[in-house]
Amino acid sequence: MVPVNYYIALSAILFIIGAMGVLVRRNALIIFMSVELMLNAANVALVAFSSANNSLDGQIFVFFIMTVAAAEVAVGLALIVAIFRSKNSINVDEINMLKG
Amino acid sequence: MTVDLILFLILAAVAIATALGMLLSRNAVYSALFLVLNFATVAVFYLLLGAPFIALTQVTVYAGAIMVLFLFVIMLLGTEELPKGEGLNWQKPMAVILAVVLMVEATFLIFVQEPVADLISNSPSADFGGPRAIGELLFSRYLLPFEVTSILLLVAMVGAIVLTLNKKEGGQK
Amino acid sequence: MDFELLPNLVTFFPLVGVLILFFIKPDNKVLVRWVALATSLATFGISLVLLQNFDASNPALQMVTNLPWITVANWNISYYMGVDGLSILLILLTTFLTPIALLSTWSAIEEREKDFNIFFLMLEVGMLGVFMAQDLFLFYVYWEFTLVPMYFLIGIWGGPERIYASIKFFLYTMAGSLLMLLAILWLGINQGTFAVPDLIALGGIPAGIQTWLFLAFAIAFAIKVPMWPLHSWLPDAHVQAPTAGSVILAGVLLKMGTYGFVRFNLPLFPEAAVKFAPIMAGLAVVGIIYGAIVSYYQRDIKKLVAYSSISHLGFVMLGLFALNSQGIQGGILQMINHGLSTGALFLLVGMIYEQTHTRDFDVYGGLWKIMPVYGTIMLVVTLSSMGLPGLNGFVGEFTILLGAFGSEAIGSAWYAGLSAIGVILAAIYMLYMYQKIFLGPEGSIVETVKEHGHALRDLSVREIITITPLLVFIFWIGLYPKPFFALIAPTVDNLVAVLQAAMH
Amino acid sequence: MNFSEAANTGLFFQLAPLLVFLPLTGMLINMIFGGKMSEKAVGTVASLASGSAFVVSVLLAYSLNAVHGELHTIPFAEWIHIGTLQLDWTFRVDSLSTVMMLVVSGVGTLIHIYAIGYMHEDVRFKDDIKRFRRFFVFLNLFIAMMMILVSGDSYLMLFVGWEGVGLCSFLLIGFWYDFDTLGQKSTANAEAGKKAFIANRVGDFGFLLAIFTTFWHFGSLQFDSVFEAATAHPDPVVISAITLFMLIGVTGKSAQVPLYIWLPDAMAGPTPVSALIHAATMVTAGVYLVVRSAPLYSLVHSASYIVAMIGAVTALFAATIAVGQYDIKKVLAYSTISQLGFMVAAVGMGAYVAGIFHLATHAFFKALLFLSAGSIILGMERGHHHLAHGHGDHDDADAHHDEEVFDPGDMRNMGNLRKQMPITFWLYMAGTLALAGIFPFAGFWSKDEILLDAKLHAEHFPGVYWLLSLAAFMTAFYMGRQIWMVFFGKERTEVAKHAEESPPVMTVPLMVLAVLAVFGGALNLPFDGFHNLGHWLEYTIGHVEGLPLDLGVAGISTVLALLAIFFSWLLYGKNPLKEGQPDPLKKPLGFLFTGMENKWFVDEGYKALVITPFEKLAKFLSIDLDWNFWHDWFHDSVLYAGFKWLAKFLSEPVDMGIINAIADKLAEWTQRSSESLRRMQNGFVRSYALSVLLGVVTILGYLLFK
Repeated sequence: MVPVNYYIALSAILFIIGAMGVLVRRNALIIFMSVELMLNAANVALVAFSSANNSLDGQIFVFFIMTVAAAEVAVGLALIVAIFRSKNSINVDEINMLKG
Repeated sequence: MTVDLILFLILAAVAIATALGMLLSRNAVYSALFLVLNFATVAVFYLLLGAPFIALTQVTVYAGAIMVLFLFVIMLLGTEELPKGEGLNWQKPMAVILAVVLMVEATFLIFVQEPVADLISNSPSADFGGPRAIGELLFSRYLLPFEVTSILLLVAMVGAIVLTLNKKEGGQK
Repeated sequence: MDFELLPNLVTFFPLVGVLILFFIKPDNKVLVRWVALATSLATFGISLVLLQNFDASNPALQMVTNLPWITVANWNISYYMGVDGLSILLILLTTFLTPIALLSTWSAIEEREKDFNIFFLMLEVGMLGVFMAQDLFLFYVYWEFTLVPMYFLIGIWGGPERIYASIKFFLYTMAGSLLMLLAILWLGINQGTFAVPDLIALGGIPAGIQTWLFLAFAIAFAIKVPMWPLHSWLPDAHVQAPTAGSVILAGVLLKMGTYGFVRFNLPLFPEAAVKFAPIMAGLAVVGIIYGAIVSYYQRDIKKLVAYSSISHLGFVMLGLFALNSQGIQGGILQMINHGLSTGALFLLVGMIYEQTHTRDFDVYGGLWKIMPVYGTIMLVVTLSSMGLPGLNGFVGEFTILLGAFGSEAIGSAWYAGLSAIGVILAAIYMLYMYQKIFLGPEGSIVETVKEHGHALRDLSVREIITITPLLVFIFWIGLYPKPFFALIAPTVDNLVAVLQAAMH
Repeated sequence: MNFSEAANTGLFFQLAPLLVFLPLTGMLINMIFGGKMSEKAVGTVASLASGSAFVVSVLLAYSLNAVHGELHTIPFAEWIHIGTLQLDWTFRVDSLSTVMMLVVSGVGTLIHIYAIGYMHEDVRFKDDIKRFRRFFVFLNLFIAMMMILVSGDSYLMLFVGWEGVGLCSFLLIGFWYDFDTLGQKSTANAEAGKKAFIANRVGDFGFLLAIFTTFWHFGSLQFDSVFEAATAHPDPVVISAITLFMLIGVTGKSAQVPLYIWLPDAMAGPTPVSALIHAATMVTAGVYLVVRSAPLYSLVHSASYIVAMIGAVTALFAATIAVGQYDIKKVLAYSTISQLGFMVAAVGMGAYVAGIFHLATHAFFKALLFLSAGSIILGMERGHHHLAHGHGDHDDADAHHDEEVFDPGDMRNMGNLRKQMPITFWLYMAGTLALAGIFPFAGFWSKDEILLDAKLHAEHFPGVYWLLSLAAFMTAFYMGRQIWMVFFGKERTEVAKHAEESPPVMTVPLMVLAVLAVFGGALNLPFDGFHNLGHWLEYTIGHVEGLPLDLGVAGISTVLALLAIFFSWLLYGKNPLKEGQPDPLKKPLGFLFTGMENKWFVDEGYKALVITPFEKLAKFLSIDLDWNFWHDWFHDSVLYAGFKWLAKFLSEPVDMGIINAIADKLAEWTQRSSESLRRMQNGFVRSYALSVLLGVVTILGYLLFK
C-alpha cells in the first residue's frame, strides 16, 4: 500500500534530475536523454494516477506519450546527426547561431 | 511499513540513483546505460501500479528501441565524451538553485498543500491495464488519436530520413 | 430616346471630351482646342435639348433619375438627379459660358493646354452636377469636386500670386463645406433620407435645430457667394485666375453659393429662413454698399470687377431673402445676369490684358479712339453691369429691389432703400473704370505697347465671336425677359408658398 | 379710307411705337452703314429719322384732336411679369404726352439739321472726322429714349426713358472725351459726362424709391391705376413719400437745387447737345414727371410747396450765378437752370399749363440761344483758325497747339460781333428778348403766366412770387450783359475781328426756331377764346381755369425786365468792356460778385462735403479696412500667422517636446533594455531551457503562494 504521493514525489525527483540534465550538460545526446527521462517521470505520475483512479485513460495517455517520444527521438537524433555533419560537434554551447 | 512500501522505496532509490548516474556520467555511453537501467526500474513501477501493458511497452520501446538508437548514434558520431570547454559558467549554479527551488515547491505542493492520501491498491482487477483492456479502449474511444499517431510516426520517419540524407554525395532519393 | 436620362447625359458629356483628350498628344494644340470646344458646344447643344423637353409650367422636378447608391445602416444615399425651375437657367448658363471661356483661352493659355482643357471640362462636370443633384450627399460630392479643377486652374495657370490665391480659395471653401457636411449628415441620419424633395416633404425639423442647420449650410454657401465679410478669398482668386478661370469663377462658381441658398436653405429650413431673413438681408446690404465703395478705390481692373461681384451678389442675396416671388425670381435672374455681365467683363479685361500685360488703370486712357469696337462692347457690358434699363442688369436689380422693398420677411423698406444707393455707387465705380480705360487722352500704355513693336489693335474676329453671344443675351434679357421668368416662375411660386406658410 | 377717317377712327394711334423705332432705325443705319456713307448722308438719315418721328407726333396730335383728346394706350410688349407685378411696355397718347412728343421731335429735328453743319466743322477743328457719325448715332438714340420717356404709360417705362436719356447725356457730354472745353487734351469732358450721369443717378435713386413705394401701396405702376388707387385711399404719408422721392429724381434730371451742379459742366458737350438735351428736352423731363403725377402732387400740399420752393430758389440762385459768368454757354446753362426753376415752381404750385407752356417756349428760345451761341463759337473758331493759318505754316500743326490757349466761348474775347455775324446777331436778339420776357415774345407770355399763378397762389405758396420776380429781373440783366458784351462795343481780340458768319445749314434751322421764339406765345394767349394749350391739356389734367392777362403782373415784370436791360446797358453797353478790364460789377458788389463768379463755391462745397469724404471712405474701406486689415492683417497676420504659430507651438514644444520626447525616451529605453536583454538571447539552447525552468518555477511559485 503505497500512497500516490510517493509516486508523485518520485516523479518529481526524476523530472528535476532530467531538467538538471538538460541544463547542465553540454552534450546534445545527454540533453536528449534527460528529456526522455523527464518524459518518463511524467509517465510515472500518469500511471500512478491511473491506478489510483482506477481509470485506464492515463495509461492510454502514456502510450501516446511513448509514441510521440519515439517519433521525437527519431527526428531529434536525425537532427543531431545533421548538426554534427555541419558543425562536427554536438556541443550545444557551440551552436548559438540564433544569438541576438 | 508494508512490503509494498519497502519495495517501492528500494526501487525508488534505484531509479533515482540511475537517473543521477545518467546525469553525472562523463561518458555518454555510461549515461545511456544508466538510463536503460532507470527505464527498466520504471517499468517495474508500472507493473506494481497495475499497468502490465505499459510496463512491457516501456521495456521494448524505451529501454529497447530508443536507447539502442541512442547508443547507436553515440557510437556513430564518436562523441562519448566531449572535450572540456569553458561553457556557461553561471549556468550550473543557476540550474542547481532553480532545481532546489523547484524541489522545494514540489515538496510543498505534494506533501503540504495538496496531499493526496489515496493509497494504491496492490490487487487491481485481473484485466486492469492488460493488453485487451488497453486495446479495446484504443480502438474505440481513442481510435482517431491512435490513427493520428501513425501519421506522426510516418512523418517522423520521413523527417529523420530527409535530415540524415547525405546531400554532399548527391545521394539517391 | 429616353429624355428622362438627359440630365445625366448633360452632366457627364464633358467627360467624353476628357477621354478623347487623354489620347491626344499635348503638342497638337489645335486639335486639343477644337476637341475641348466641340465637346463643350455639344454639351451646350444637349442642354438645349434638355430645355426643349423641360416643361416650364410644371413646378416639380423633371427628368428625374433616382437610384439607390449607398445604403449602409440607416443611410439612404441615392443617385438623384433632376431639373426644375431653380436650376434650369443655371445649367444653361454653365453650358453656355464654358465654350465661351474655352474659346477665350486660345490665345491666353500657352502652356500645358491639354491639361488646362481637361481640367476645364472636369470643372464643367462638377458644376453641372451641383445644379442637377437632388440628393444632399451627391450634391456635396459634386460641390467638393468642383474645387479640385479650379484649384489647379488658378494654381497652375494663374498670375504671380497664384499659389497663395489657390490655396486660400481652396481652404476657404473647404472650411465652410465641412460644416455643411455635418449638417447634411445630421439631416440624412435623423430624417432617414438624403433626398432633398423627400426631406422637404417630411419637414418637421424643430425650429431650434433648424437654426443650427440653417447656419451650417449658410456659412458654406455664404463663403462661396461670397457674402460680406467672408469675401476675402475672392479678390485674390479672381485677380490671379486666368481669364477663363475668372469667367467661370464669377459666372458659375459663385452662383453655386446663391443657388445653394435657394435650393436648400429656403425650402429645407423655412422657419429659420424667415427668422434669418433680416440678418441675411442686412449682410447683403452691407455687401452691396461695401463692395461698391471698395470697388471704386481699386487700381487694378480685375480687382475692381472682383469687388463689384461682391456688390452684385449682394443684390442676389437680398432678392432671395426677400422671400417673395419678385425677390426670388429677380434673384435667380440676377444670378444669370451677373454671370453674363461679369463674365463678359472678365473676358474683355482678359482681351486687353493679352495685348498690354497690365491691368493698372493709371496707364490706360483714351482707348475708345483706338479700339472703337472694343470700347462700344465694353460700354454695353459696363452699362449692363450698372443696371441700365433695356439691358439685363436692370431687370434683375429692379425686381430684386422691388421685392425687397415690400418684403414681409425682411420687414423694413430700409434695406432696399439703402441698397438702392448701390445703384448710384455702381454708376460711380463702373463709369470710373470706363473713363479710366476708354475716355480722356491716350494713356501711356499706347506708347508702351508701341515700344514693344506692335500697336494696339481692335478686337479680332475670334474675340468678337467670343463676346457676341453674351451681348445677345444681355440685350435679350433686358428687353424681353419673359421667357426666362416663365422658366423659373412655377417653381419659385411653390417655394414662396412654403415660405409664406412658415411666415404665418 | 381717307386721311380724316383714319384720324377719327384712331388708326394713327397704332403708329405710336414708331416714335421710338424710327429714330432707332436711323441710329442702326448710321451705326452699321455709316462708316461708308458721306457726312451729308449720315446727317440726312439722322435728321430724317428724327423728322419722321415729328411727323408721327403730328399725326398723333391730329388724331387726338379728332377724337377730342380721349386717352389712347397702345400695348406694345410684355416686359416683366411676376406675380402681381405686371409691367408692360404700353404707349400712352394723351394731350400731355403729345405736347412733349412734338417739342422733342420738332426741336430735335431742327437741331439735327443744324448739327450737320456744326459737327462738320467741329470734327475738323478737333481733328477727328470719324466721330461725325458717332454724334448722330447718339443723337438718334437720344430721341428714341426721350420718346420712350414721354410716351410710356407707366412709371417704369418713364424710368426706362429717364435712364436712357441720362446715358445719352453722358455719352454726348463726353463726346469729345479726350479734350476739355478749350480743345486741350484732358479728361475734363469725360469727367463732366460722368458727373452728369452720377448726379442723375442720385436722382434716379429717389425715383426708384418712389416707384417701389408706389407699387407696394397702390399695386401698380400704370399711371391711371396708381392715380385711381391714390385718390381712392389718399394716405398723406405715403403720397408725401412718393412725391418727395420723385422730387429727388426731378432735381437730378431737371437740374434743380441741390443736384443742378452737373448741368453747367454738361456744356462740355457739343453745342447742339447743349441745346437739345440740356436746354430743350431732357432737362424738362422732371417737369413732365411732376405734371404727369399731378394727381399725386395735388393731394398733398406740403409736397407741392416744397417742389415750388425748390423751383423758385433754383430760379433765383442760378440766375445770380449766371450774372457772374464769362463763358457764353455757361451763362446760358445757368439761365437754363433758372428757367427750369420757373417751370418746376409753376408745376409745384399746380400751374401745370403754365409750366408746360413755359417748357415749350423755353425749348424754342433756349434752343435758339444755344444754337446761336454755337454759331458764335464756331465763328470765333473760324476766325482763330484763319489767323493761325494766315500767320503760320499750314502744316505747322504743333506750333498751333503750342500757342496760348484760346477760348472761343469766352465773352471777354468777343465784342462787336454783330458786324461779323449779322444773322446770328438778329437771331440771338430774338432769343434774348424772348428769354428776358419782353412783350410780345414767347417768353413774355409763358413767364407771365407763371408769375401770375404765383401771385394768385401766394397765400398757399408764400415767397414764390417774389423769388421768381427777382429771378426774372436777373434774367433780363444777364441777357442784356451778354448782348452788350458779345455783339456791341469793340472787338477785344484779333480773333473777334476775323469771326465769320455760319452757313445756311446752321442758320436756317435757327430762323425757324426764331420764328417760334417770337410767336410761340400764340400757343396759349391769355385771352378768352384762346388758351389753346390749356384747353388741350385739359384732356389730360382736368379742368384748367384759363387765366386772363393781369396787367399788373405783366406790367411789373415788363418794367423789371426793361429796367434790368437798362442797368446792363449802363454797365456794359455805355462803356464797353476793354481788353483785360475786370467786370464792372466787381467793384460795387465786391465779394458777392466773387461768389457769383465762382458759382457760390457749390462745386467746391460738394467736393469738400461729399466727394472728398467719399473718396476718403473708399480709400479707408478698400485700402485700410478691406485690404490692410481684413485681407492682410486678419488673414495673414491673425489667421495665417495664428495658424503658423499654433503649428509651430504644436510642433516644437508640444510635439517635439512632449510627444516626441516620450516616443524617443520609450525607444531609447527599449533599446537600452533590449541591449541588455539581448544578452539573454545568446543562442545557447541551455540558457533558453534555463529560462523556461525559471518560468516554471516562478509560475508554480506564484500559483502556490499567491
